[in-house]
Amino acid sequence: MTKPDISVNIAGVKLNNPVIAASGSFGYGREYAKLFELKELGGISLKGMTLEGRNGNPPPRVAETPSGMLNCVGLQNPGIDYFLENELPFLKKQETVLISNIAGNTISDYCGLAERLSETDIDMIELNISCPNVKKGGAAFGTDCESAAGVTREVRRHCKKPLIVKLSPAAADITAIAQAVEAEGADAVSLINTLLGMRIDIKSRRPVLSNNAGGLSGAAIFPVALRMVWQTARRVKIPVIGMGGVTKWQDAIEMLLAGACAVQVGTATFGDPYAMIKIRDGIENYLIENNYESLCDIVGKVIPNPNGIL
Amino acid sequence: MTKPDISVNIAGVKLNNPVIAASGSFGYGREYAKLFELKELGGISLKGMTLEGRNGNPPPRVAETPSGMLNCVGLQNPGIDYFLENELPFLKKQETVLISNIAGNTISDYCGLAERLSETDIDMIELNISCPNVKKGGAAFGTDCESAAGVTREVRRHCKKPLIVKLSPAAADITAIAQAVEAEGADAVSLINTLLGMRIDIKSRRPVLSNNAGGLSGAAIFPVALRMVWQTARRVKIPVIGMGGVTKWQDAIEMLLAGACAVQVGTATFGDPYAMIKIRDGIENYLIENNYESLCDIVGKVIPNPNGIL
Amino acid sequence: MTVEDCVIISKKNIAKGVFDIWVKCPQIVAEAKAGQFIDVKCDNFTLRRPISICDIDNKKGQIRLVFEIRGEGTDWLAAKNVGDCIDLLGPLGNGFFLGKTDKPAVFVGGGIGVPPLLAASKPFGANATAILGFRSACAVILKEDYEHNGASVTICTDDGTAGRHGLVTVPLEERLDAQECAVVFACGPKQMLKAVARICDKRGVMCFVSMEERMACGVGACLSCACKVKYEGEEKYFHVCKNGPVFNAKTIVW
Amino acid sequence: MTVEDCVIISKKNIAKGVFDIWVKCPQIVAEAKAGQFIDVKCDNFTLRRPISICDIDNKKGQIRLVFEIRGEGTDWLAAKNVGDCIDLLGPLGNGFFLGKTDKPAVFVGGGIGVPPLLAASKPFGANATAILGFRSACAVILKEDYEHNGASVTICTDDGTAGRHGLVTVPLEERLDAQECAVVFACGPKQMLKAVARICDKRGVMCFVSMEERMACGVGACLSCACKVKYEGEEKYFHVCKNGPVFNAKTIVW
Ligand SMILES: Cc1cc2nc3c(=O)[nH]c(=O)nc-3n(C[C@H](O)[C@H](O)[C@H](O)COP(=O)(O)OP(=O)(O)OC[C@H]3O[C@@H](n4cnc5c(N)ncnc54)[C@H](O)[C@@H]3O)c2cc1C
Ligand SMILES: Cc1cc2nc3c(=O)[nH]c(=O)nc-3n(C[C@H](O)[C@H](O)[C@H](O)COP(=O)(O)OP(=O)(O)OC[C@H]3O[C@@H](n4cnc5c(N)ncnc54)[C@H](O)[C@@H]3O)c2cc1C
Ligand SMILES: Cc1cc2nc3c(=O)[nH]c(=O)nc-3n(C[C@H](O)[C@H](O)[C@H](O)COP(=O)(O)O)c2cc1C
Ligand SMILES: Cc1cc2nc3c(=O)[nH]c(=O)nc-3n(C[C@H](O)[C@H](O)[C@H](O)COP(=O)(O)O)c2cc1C
Ligand code: FES
Ligand code: FES
Repeated sequence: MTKPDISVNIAGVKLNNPVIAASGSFGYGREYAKLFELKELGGISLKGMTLEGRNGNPPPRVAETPSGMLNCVGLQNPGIDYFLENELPFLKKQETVLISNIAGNTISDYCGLAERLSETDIDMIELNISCPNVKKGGAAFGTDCESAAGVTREVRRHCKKPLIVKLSPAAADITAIAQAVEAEGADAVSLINTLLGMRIDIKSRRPVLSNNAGGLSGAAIFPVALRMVWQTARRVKIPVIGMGGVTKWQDAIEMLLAGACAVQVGTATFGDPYAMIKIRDGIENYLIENNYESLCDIVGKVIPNPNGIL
Repeated sequence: MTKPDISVNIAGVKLNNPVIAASGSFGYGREYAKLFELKELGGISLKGMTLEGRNGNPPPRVAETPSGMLNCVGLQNPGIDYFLENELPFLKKQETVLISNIAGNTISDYCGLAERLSETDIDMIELNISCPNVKKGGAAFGTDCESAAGVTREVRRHCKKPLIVKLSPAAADITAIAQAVEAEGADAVSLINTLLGMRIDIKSRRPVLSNNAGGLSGAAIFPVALRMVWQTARRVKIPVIGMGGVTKWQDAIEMLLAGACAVQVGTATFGDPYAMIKIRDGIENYLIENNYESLCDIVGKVIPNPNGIL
Repeated sequence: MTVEDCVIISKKNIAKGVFDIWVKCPQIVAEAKAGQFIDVKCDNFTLRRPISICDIDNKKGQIRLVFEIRGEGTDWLAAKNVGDCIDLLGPLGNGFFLGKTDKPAVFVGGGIGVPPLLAASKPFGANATAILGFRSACAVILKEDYEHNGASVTICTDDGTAGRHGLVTVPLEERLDAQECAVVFACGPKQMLKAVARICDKRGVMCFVSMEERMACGVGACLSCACKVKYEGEEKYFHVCKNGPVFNAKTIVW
Repeated sequence: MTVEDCVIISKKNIAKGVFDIWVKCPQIVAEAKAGQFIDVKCDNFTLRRPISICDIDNKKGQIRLVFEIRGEGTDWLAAKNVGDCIDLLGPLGNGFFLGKTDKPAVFVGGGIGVPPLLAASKPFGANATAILGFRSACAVILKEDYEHNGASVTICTDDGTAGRHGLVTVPLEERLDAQECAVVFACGPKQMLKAVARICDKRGVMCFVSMEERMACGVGACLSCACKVKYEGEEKYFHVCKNGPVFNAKTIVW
């Protein structure tokens, strides 16, 4: 039997497979390149980048939770100049799709980043309007339609690369945000970023995280992410990249059935650095076992109950 | 040493301890009464009640998720008449605080329920404006301030019992809803109800739940619940009852430190029917080991980082 | 009903993915009846897993559970060994209403629906006829156990590799048409139960079915395991864990 | 760096809640150096647990881990027995930069910070002085192991039940003031490390500290395990798993 086609085309960019490393979990790829070749991945969404370098929040920056974790890294990154000079050359050689995840305090920060990245070998830009761990920018842009539309509109004007907008689950209605950014020219949406959570150390009585609260990721949030992906995929015509708790290949299949054309995997990599490779192989096997030729045979093919609440 | 005082007073009602069975997980108490005496509990929030009996959603109504579960029971209940005649007499004898969780399609449904229950031996009323599993009413009232305030205002007029309003985590800002219902005379708020989630059966390609989506509960949501309880407790003066994923006594202590004066426990009971008893004992032991005299020594006593994001 | 820590006394792998265990649980045994079930706590899972009581040994204070690996929970259970402890909640639900055991009764089981009927067939001795359906010869289980209890057993397989080729419904109809039968007890896939119910209904034979539904509490508190039944002229959701798992087939809205 | 399934070869309970295990991991051993750590996958936990390499047996392809039960993950690990497999990611981080091992060196360990220094002390033989602090006599671990490697060992306890009464800092100052010392290696509670760093700084003695921070990836990708250091005149967050766990004490912003 011929192998099924697990490649996917998102806004004109071809990914060899639908499994992408989620921003912030994979750095700039160097570390995990010691364990496997990065071209095994469909793509890498790089650590959130800002114009100027950022130091991020003080430690502790992580806490474990049932089937999940909290983080408040706070967009630590060396800034675009350092990135272009010291990291991009390495990444270019990896033969995988490179997605720049960008963040800013102001719309002009975002535009500046998009403009400069447009002149580079980056394949796509992911507009992060959903980081819960920084006071300015981040999620502030992602929770109401007007701001989300506004930043997308401006960035679109400066961005010559395919533009993905990464959505926040904190929005009252994530599908409305998705529609708003689609209307402003986003080429795709990715969702979800983390949910805001907290843990308290009952010995010290202090929050475990330096920032008091942080972003909840991992398997715990999968059902919420899946629901949002499904809702969103039915409302927009642009591709939807699903993420949030994808840990096993079965989770990825659920996301694809719900309408995601690709998945991002973050937290699962911490427990198992090979999680993404296993997910990719599991997707391929599922297609083979069900005699499907390509991902098109499953993307969005969930059969909902017409009388269901959603 | 004298035992610490773990009783708590909510809006004039005294609970022997701060552990309450969450609505929907404990029915009308009869079943678990076979395992332990119900007076061991601080109170019971009874299964959501409507004026007329409701049949609820078709099966399947539950799905397991990592460290959690989804349900779409859909407020199945026999209606208030049946309850008053056949269930309340049994409950009255149990020497525990009885909280009626009420739901409706319209404001007048809620008012009718509150009015009738005001004439009974029910101790408190919990206004459920946060059920994600029904099309009308439920969460529709709980996600914007105006509706939440509106229904609280009207019910307050008809309700002679202490009134708890149960909040939905789907609100864009749960603290705003809390403040809105406080302003309309709510005596306490309880939070959180379930988050909306979904699972898909990858063999049948159908959603696991008949309703497509359902409410996510259990340990998975604890960090989100804790964050919301903490945020809310700092914004309102009325008591906050914390719930969402409380599974171990340590979780309850975190909730109390965050500002909850009591906790409700739902999903944990399914895995361990004695979970609430263990949580109660764990709270008592924590007080003893730390030489505290009463719950007042811990409620709201978390020490946040002043530079934190929240 | 009680929560009991139970030691696994014996364990056999009786077919591919199917395990047969005896566990020591004197408190549960003290109340247990054929047709009831227990709810197994599986480490690190939120929900317990319901498994029917297949057999009861009152003297030894043990119950027998026969289960198939269907997913993560049953996989966890299958990894437990003799000497390990499992936490069971039970007995749950109502057992079979056996009626007069000196009258002929037919037991119709399909696949993993075969074990829940075993204990019920015992008191009927030679009055029991067991019609047991499986996918294939390699999936046949408990044949000797039914025979040991005195039942005359007919095996059916989907692929004809053992016993009769085809569904259990054909031998059931033959049996009912040939001889008197006071009651039929059935457990298995919903489609099978529905067919059995229709066959019995046509002939005016009393029929009890053991239903399955996804559960959370297992005790009747959470209202998860809904099953639609006709009740006082209306269609209502009853609950498999509390009102069942055994229902009079006539009441079920299929 | 590799992910390896490792069999536990031996296991000892060397103090209350403290376990000493040797695991077979030839691939990790092939790269491992004193001062590095591995990250243990604990079933049903999202995050791995970092444990320092206490000793390395190149011939047998084994590493030694000494750990204390501090919470759920280490509790899970402590329940593993000889013959069980654990999944390790490693070796991670940078080892100690030992310098010239024919010069005198002092090793200052506090509590569960004692094991991570053991392998580093080995090549120093009799040039090593180990000053090891514990809560109490019953918590003293690895004294014989350090002595076996040739080090002269001073034990301190908080309650005076063994060795000297009080903190490790007093004997450290005495030692530094009495004899020459090329370098100090320290691991233990942050307050202890800070004090040790100050003592060394005052005397111009090179000091390396092994730091701890909560981790997610363990490899440098997620930027969780931040540690503030002075770098090119600025204060920056470096990462314990990648840039450490061993840092030149001078660079740390305490
Ligand atoms: C009253 C009753 C008696 C049963 N008796 C037996 C028996 O004797 N032997 C046996 O092998 N099986 C029996 N089952 C089915 C058994 O409960 C399921 O196979 C088991 O729950 C699957 O769990 P899992 O974790 O392996 O599968 P998963 O698919 O991973 O389970 C996911 C969730 O779905 C639930 N679920 C999945 N399948 C079923 C099912 N068929 N019925 C109810 N819940 C399900 C699980 O309990 C769990 O909550 C019985 C079910 C019921 C309701
Ligand atoms: C580089 C390094 C080397 C270490 N070497 C050793 C060693 O050799 N022996 C030993 O006993 N311990 C060592 N520790 C500490 C050990 O990692 C923690 O005790 C362990 O992670 C606690 O996990 P838990 O699940 O038992 O505790 P929990 O408190 O339940 O853990 C909750 C979360 O917090 C993290 N955490 C808790 N305490 C610490 C800590 N002190 N440092 C880092 N993360 C923590 C856990 O990893 C987990 O993610 C080391 C830590 C680091 C960073
Ligand atoms: C440690 C950590 C850092 C993250 N940093 C970023 C980031 O810089 N930009 C971003 O858009 N998302 C960031 N995220 C969110 C993830 O990309 C992803 O949306 C989220 O973790 C849910 O996916 P998961 O459950 O697979 O981890 C981060 C997540 C984690 C755990
Ligand atoms: C099966 C089930 C039924 C529920 N029914 C109700 C209900 O009728 N009314 C209500 O206010 N909340 C209901 N809830 C929500 C719980 O009361 C609680 O808010 C939620 O489950 C979070 O708590 P937990 O994680 O401890 O379960 C239900 C939850 C479950 C799991
Ligand atoms: S499982 Fe809770 S009512 Fe049946
Ligand atoms: S733990 Fe990920 S960078 Fe250190």
